[in-house]
Amino acid sequence: MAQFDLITEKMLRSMAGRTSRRSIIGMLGSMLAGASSLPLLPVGHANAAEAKSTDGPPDPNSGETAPQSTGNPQDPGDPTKCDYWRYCAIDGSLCACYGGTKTSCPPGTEMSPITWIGTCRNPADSRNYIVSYNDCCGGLPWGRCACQNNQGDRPVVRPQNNNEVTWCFGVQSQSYTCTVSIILGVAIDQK
Amino acid sequence: MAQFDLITEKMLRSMAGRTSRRSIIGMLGSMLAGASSLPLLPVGHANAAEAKSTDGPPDPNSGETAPQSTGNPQDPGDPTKCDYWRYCAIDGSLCACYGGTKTSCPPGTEMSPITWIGTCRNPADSRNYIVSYNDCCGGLPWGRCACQNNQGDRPVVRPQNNNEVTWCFGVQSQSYTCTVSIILGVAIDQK
Amino acid sequence: MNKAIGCAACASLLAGFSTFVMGADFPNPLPPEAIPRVETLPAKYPTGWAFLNYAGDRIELRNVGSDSREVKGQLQAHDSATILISDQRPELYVADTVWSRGTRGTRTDFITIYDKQTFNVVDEIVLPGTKRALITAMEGLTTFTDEQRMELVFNFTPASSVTVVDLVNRKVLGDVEIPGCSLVYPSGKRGFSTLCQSGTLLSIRLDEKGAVAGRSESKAFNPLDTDPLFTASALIGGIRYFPSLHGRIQPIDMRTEDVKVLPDWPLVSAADASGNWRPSGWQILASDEQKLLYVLMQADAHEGTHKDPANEVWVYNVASKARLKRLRLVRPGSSISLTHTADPLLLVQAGERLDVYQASDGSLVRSLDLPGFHTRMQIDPAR
Amino acid sequence: MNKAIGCAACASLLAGFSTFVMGADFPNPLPPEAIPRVETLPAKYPTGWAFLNYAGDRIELRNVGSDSREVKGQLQAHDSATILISDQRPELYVADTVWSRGTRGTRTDFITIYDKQTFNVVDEIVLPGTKRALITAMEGLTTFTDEQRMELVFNFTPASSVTVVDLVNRKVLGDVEIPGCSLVYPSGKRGFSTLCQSGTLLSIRLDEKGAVAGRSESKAFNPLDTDPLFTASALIGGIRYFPSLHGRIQPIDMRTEDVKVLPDWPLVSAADASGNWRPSGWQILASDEQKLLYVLMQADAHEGTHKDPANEVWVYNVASKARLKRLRLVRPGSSISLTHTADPLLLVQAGERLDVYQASDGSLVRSLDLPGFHTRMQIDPAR
Repeated sequence: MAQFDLITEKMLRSMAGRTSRRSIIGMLGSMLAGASSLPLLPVGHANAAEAKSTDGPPDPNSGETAPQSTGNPQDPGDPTKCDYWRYCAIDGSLCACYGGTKTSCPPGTEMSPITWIGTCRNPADSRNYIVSYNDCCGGLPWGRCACQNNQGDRPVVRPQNNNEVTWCFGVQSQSYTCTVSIILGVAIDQK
Repeated sequence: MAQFDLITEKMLRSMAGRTSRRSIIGMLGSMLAGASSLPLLPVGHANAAEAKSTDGPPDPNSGETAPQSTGNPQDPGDPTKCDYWRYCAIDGSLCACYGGTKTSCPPGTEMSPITWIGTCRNPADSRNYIVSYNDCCGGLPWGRCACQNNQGDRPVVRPQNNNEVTWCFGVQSQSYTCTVSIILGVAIDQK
Repeated sequence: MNKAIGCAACASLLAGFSTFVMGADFPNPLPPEAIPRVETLPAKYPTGWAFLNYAGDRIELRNVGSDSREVKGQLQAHDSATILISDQRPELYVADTVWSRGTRGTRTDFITIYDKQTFNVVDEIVLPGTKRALITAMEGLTTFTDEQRMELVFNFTPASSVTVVDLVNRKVLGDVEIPGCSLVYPSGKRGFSTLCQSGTLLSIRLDEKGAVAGRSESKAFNPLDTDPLFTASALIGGIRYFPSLHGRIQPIDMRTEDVKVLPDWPLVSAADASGNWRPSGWQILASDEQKLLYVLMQADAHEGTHKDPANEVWVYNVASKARLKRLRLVRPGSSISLTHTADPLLLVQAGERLDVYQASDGSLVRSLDLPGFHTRMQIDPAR
Repeated sequence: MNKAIGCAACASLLAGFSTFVMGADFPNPLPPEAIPRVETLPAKYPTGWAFLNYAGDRIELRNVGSDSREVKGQLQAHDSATILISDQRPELYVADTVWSRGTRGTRTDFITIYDKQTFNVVDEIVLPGTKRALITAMEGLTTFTDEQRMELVFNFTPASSVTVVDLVNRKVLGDVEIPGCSLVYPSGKRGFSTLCQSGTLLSIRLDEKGAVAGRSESKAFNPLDTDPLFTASALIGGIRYFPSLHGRIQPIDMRTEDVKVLPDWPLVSAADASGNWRPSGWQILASDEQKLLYVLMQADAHEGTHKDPANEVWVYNVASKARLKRLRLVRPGSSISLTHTADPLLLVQAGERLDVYQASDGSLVRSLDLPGFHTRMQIDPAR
């Protein structure tokens, strides 16, 4: 584990440090090569197509949060819904429902630089993407937009592939608030 | 208020001290005489008759807590339901749903000796009873059996008749858990 | 195992197929995404935003003015927490109480100072004596005075007092005893008024050090035995309007130290008397920039219904004391507020919904969910 | 006002009437009631009681063995809290984590010692280093060893270690580093085993001071890449049984320091292979006094379904490795446990329900509500 953590940590630290993404993907690639726990099958429940449209005003009396969209046809789906494709391995609350976005933390929270990794298939371009699930920490959690997707999740014996761990390390408070999903690149064996 | 609190406090302290109930009711009587905020009307929504029976086993798949009963025909109703007659002025959670009873606190909590007072009509004997609503404190609150009955509740300017105040005084923790209802006696002008 | 091999097989098949698809629609993959980022908020919040205080357990900043209906951010709260929103400084002030072990252990009362844009904690002011009133979050528990230089915190142990806090230098200045009185409403340039059990209003003038500089008490005007005032109020042109349980409205002029209790008037006309209409709910009334008064009204009211959700909102011109409109709600509401704009939105908390109406014509614009909400709400639209 | 008079009138009328009624039915009023009282629990809990751990946020002691379906009491919990129930001492041990300001401020990890009968806090042991693993409450985060004289707490920072706590003298004895390994399972007389990323099992023997007295590592047997073991297990006659994601069962003999990894065997026979049955859920298996093994099984399982609720419980004789029964659940379940009696009840957490079945024939006895529950449950029946 120590070794894997070193890689994960170094990778995300360096990412935070704006260094070459290539090298990161490279590192990941080698790491992933060793971990065939990453599924190459389409993510059945991540069929984001329906959850997409924002055309027309929502029913004024619906009580629902209006459908959101990424605005990018190659990144289809609603970032406030569990079935958005890149959430295929999120077990937790979606930051997009707490004042953050699919990739950013809500105001007043802190994003953990250490995290765990999943692979999700993008239904639009049929590519498998390596996704970093970063927890936002120190805010107020209360179960809004709670998702339980476990694509590629593995028992905690391999923590970097486990979504039950509170990934709030290297931050002021280790109290979990919500989770974002950041695309790191395409799974190496698909390039 | 100072005066009222003195009475309330002294009364309940002395009650806790097992002194003569008469004197307590007496004190209350004089106190209540001055406070015509105590309703003498029947408690419409405290019709406990239906909520009573425990005959027959509940539906095994109901998911409901089985109906409870006081076992006393003169004290009809289900102490785990908001419409039990003596809860006519409870705004809070019922201790009978947390491991306590209609008159006792759940394990691990502490009952506040200082409290507020209501008057509820018992549909079985048509008497108006003076009820002391004691908060249990220092435990775990989470909204099970939350009731909002406001018979005789008054704005906090008269705190001893207000059910929004956390009545956790003279206890180790002032954190609210749930509320019990203790009969102090019959409203003086009904004896 | 067999299964794993099976997967590998279909995976390679898929790979072959998907290569073709990729080429066709999206030649390039999505690029790697930005480094970790935390959202920030505008220095001046849009008028369509509002703070929703979930009974002091949780505070949510929500965009109620757009169909996106987004949550913009949240502030933690623990027990009867109240929020004050400054328009003098880029700060928010949350008065709260925690215990060192959750619901037990050492109690700490404190004001957290948040940055309005980042929601980061700027500072904290601990309130001495663990005496802050633990009462369901509502008006009168805390207030600004002295042009937001001071915050006043109501204490209840059950003895009553007020803690005076200097928000500029972030320190506690002292306490003012107010035996037999409850809650704080700003009055005069620097001071407050409080409602007393004797039916009077006690007004306290403070000096710049937060010490009592003057004290005056009104004649008794609040009939607690027969028809007490609610403690919720609406401010119109410096005059504070309190409704009574049976439907009077009581204006009090708090603009100067010389606080004046003005003549009351009825919300319900003789013509409507038969309907037994009374004010009822939690945050029971509101006012807008047009100096109109909005009151939650409940038909067939009787003893014990004064905190029930109400079916209608009645709109008054306080100058003419005339009712201008009756707005019927799509579902009974408990708390109301108005956005601070020329053409305001009427916000109505109704069970697990926040219904947003056009105040002008009472039409429902949208309805937001309040998941898991089962207590009382205090609504604070952005200024 | 008029209304008030009206009331007074009808009140006196009623008074007249009710006097008659009283005389008729109940000549005497209900007596004044007892002085303030707090409930206590029996020294030995009935076997029909169980602790329900709501993902470490809240712990509830519930009577699941009777149609009263009562809540008997609750213990507060904050973050990934786990409970150990002693049958050597009248105590409960809850390992928990709090922050001085709710979700921020100074972090404290601690074990609260509760009296089993009063639920009062007897004592508290603070765990140093703020390193306790914050992982959804589950088996392996804490355990007893040394006949309940010691508690072991798994730490994750993300470096792995185990804190050894003396529960008798209520003090921390020290830490054991377990790099690359996770969770703690009691093994031998005084020690533990832990699952390592290399696929091995590391076993640590402790001396009476909690220091490492011996250390042995198994050969690699846990294929993390292809078919890893779940971390949930069931204990039968000192042998611990771990299911794998694809449906093997792996027995490990942890009775002595000389821990033995025994041959695995399949839960799914060739005949059933087509159904793609796999273990799935959270607290995924249980055992009873008859040495039967109960496993939550899910049809049409595939990648990512290993924590989904399962439709059936399959019952095995671990001696013969034969499946004895298939129990169909009234609704898919995520966590199961068995009461500790000759004729046990099968407890199944299924969404916001706790379904109680007769283990012998799989008939539903009752179903309890779990209001507001939306995460994962750990069930601990009373012993």
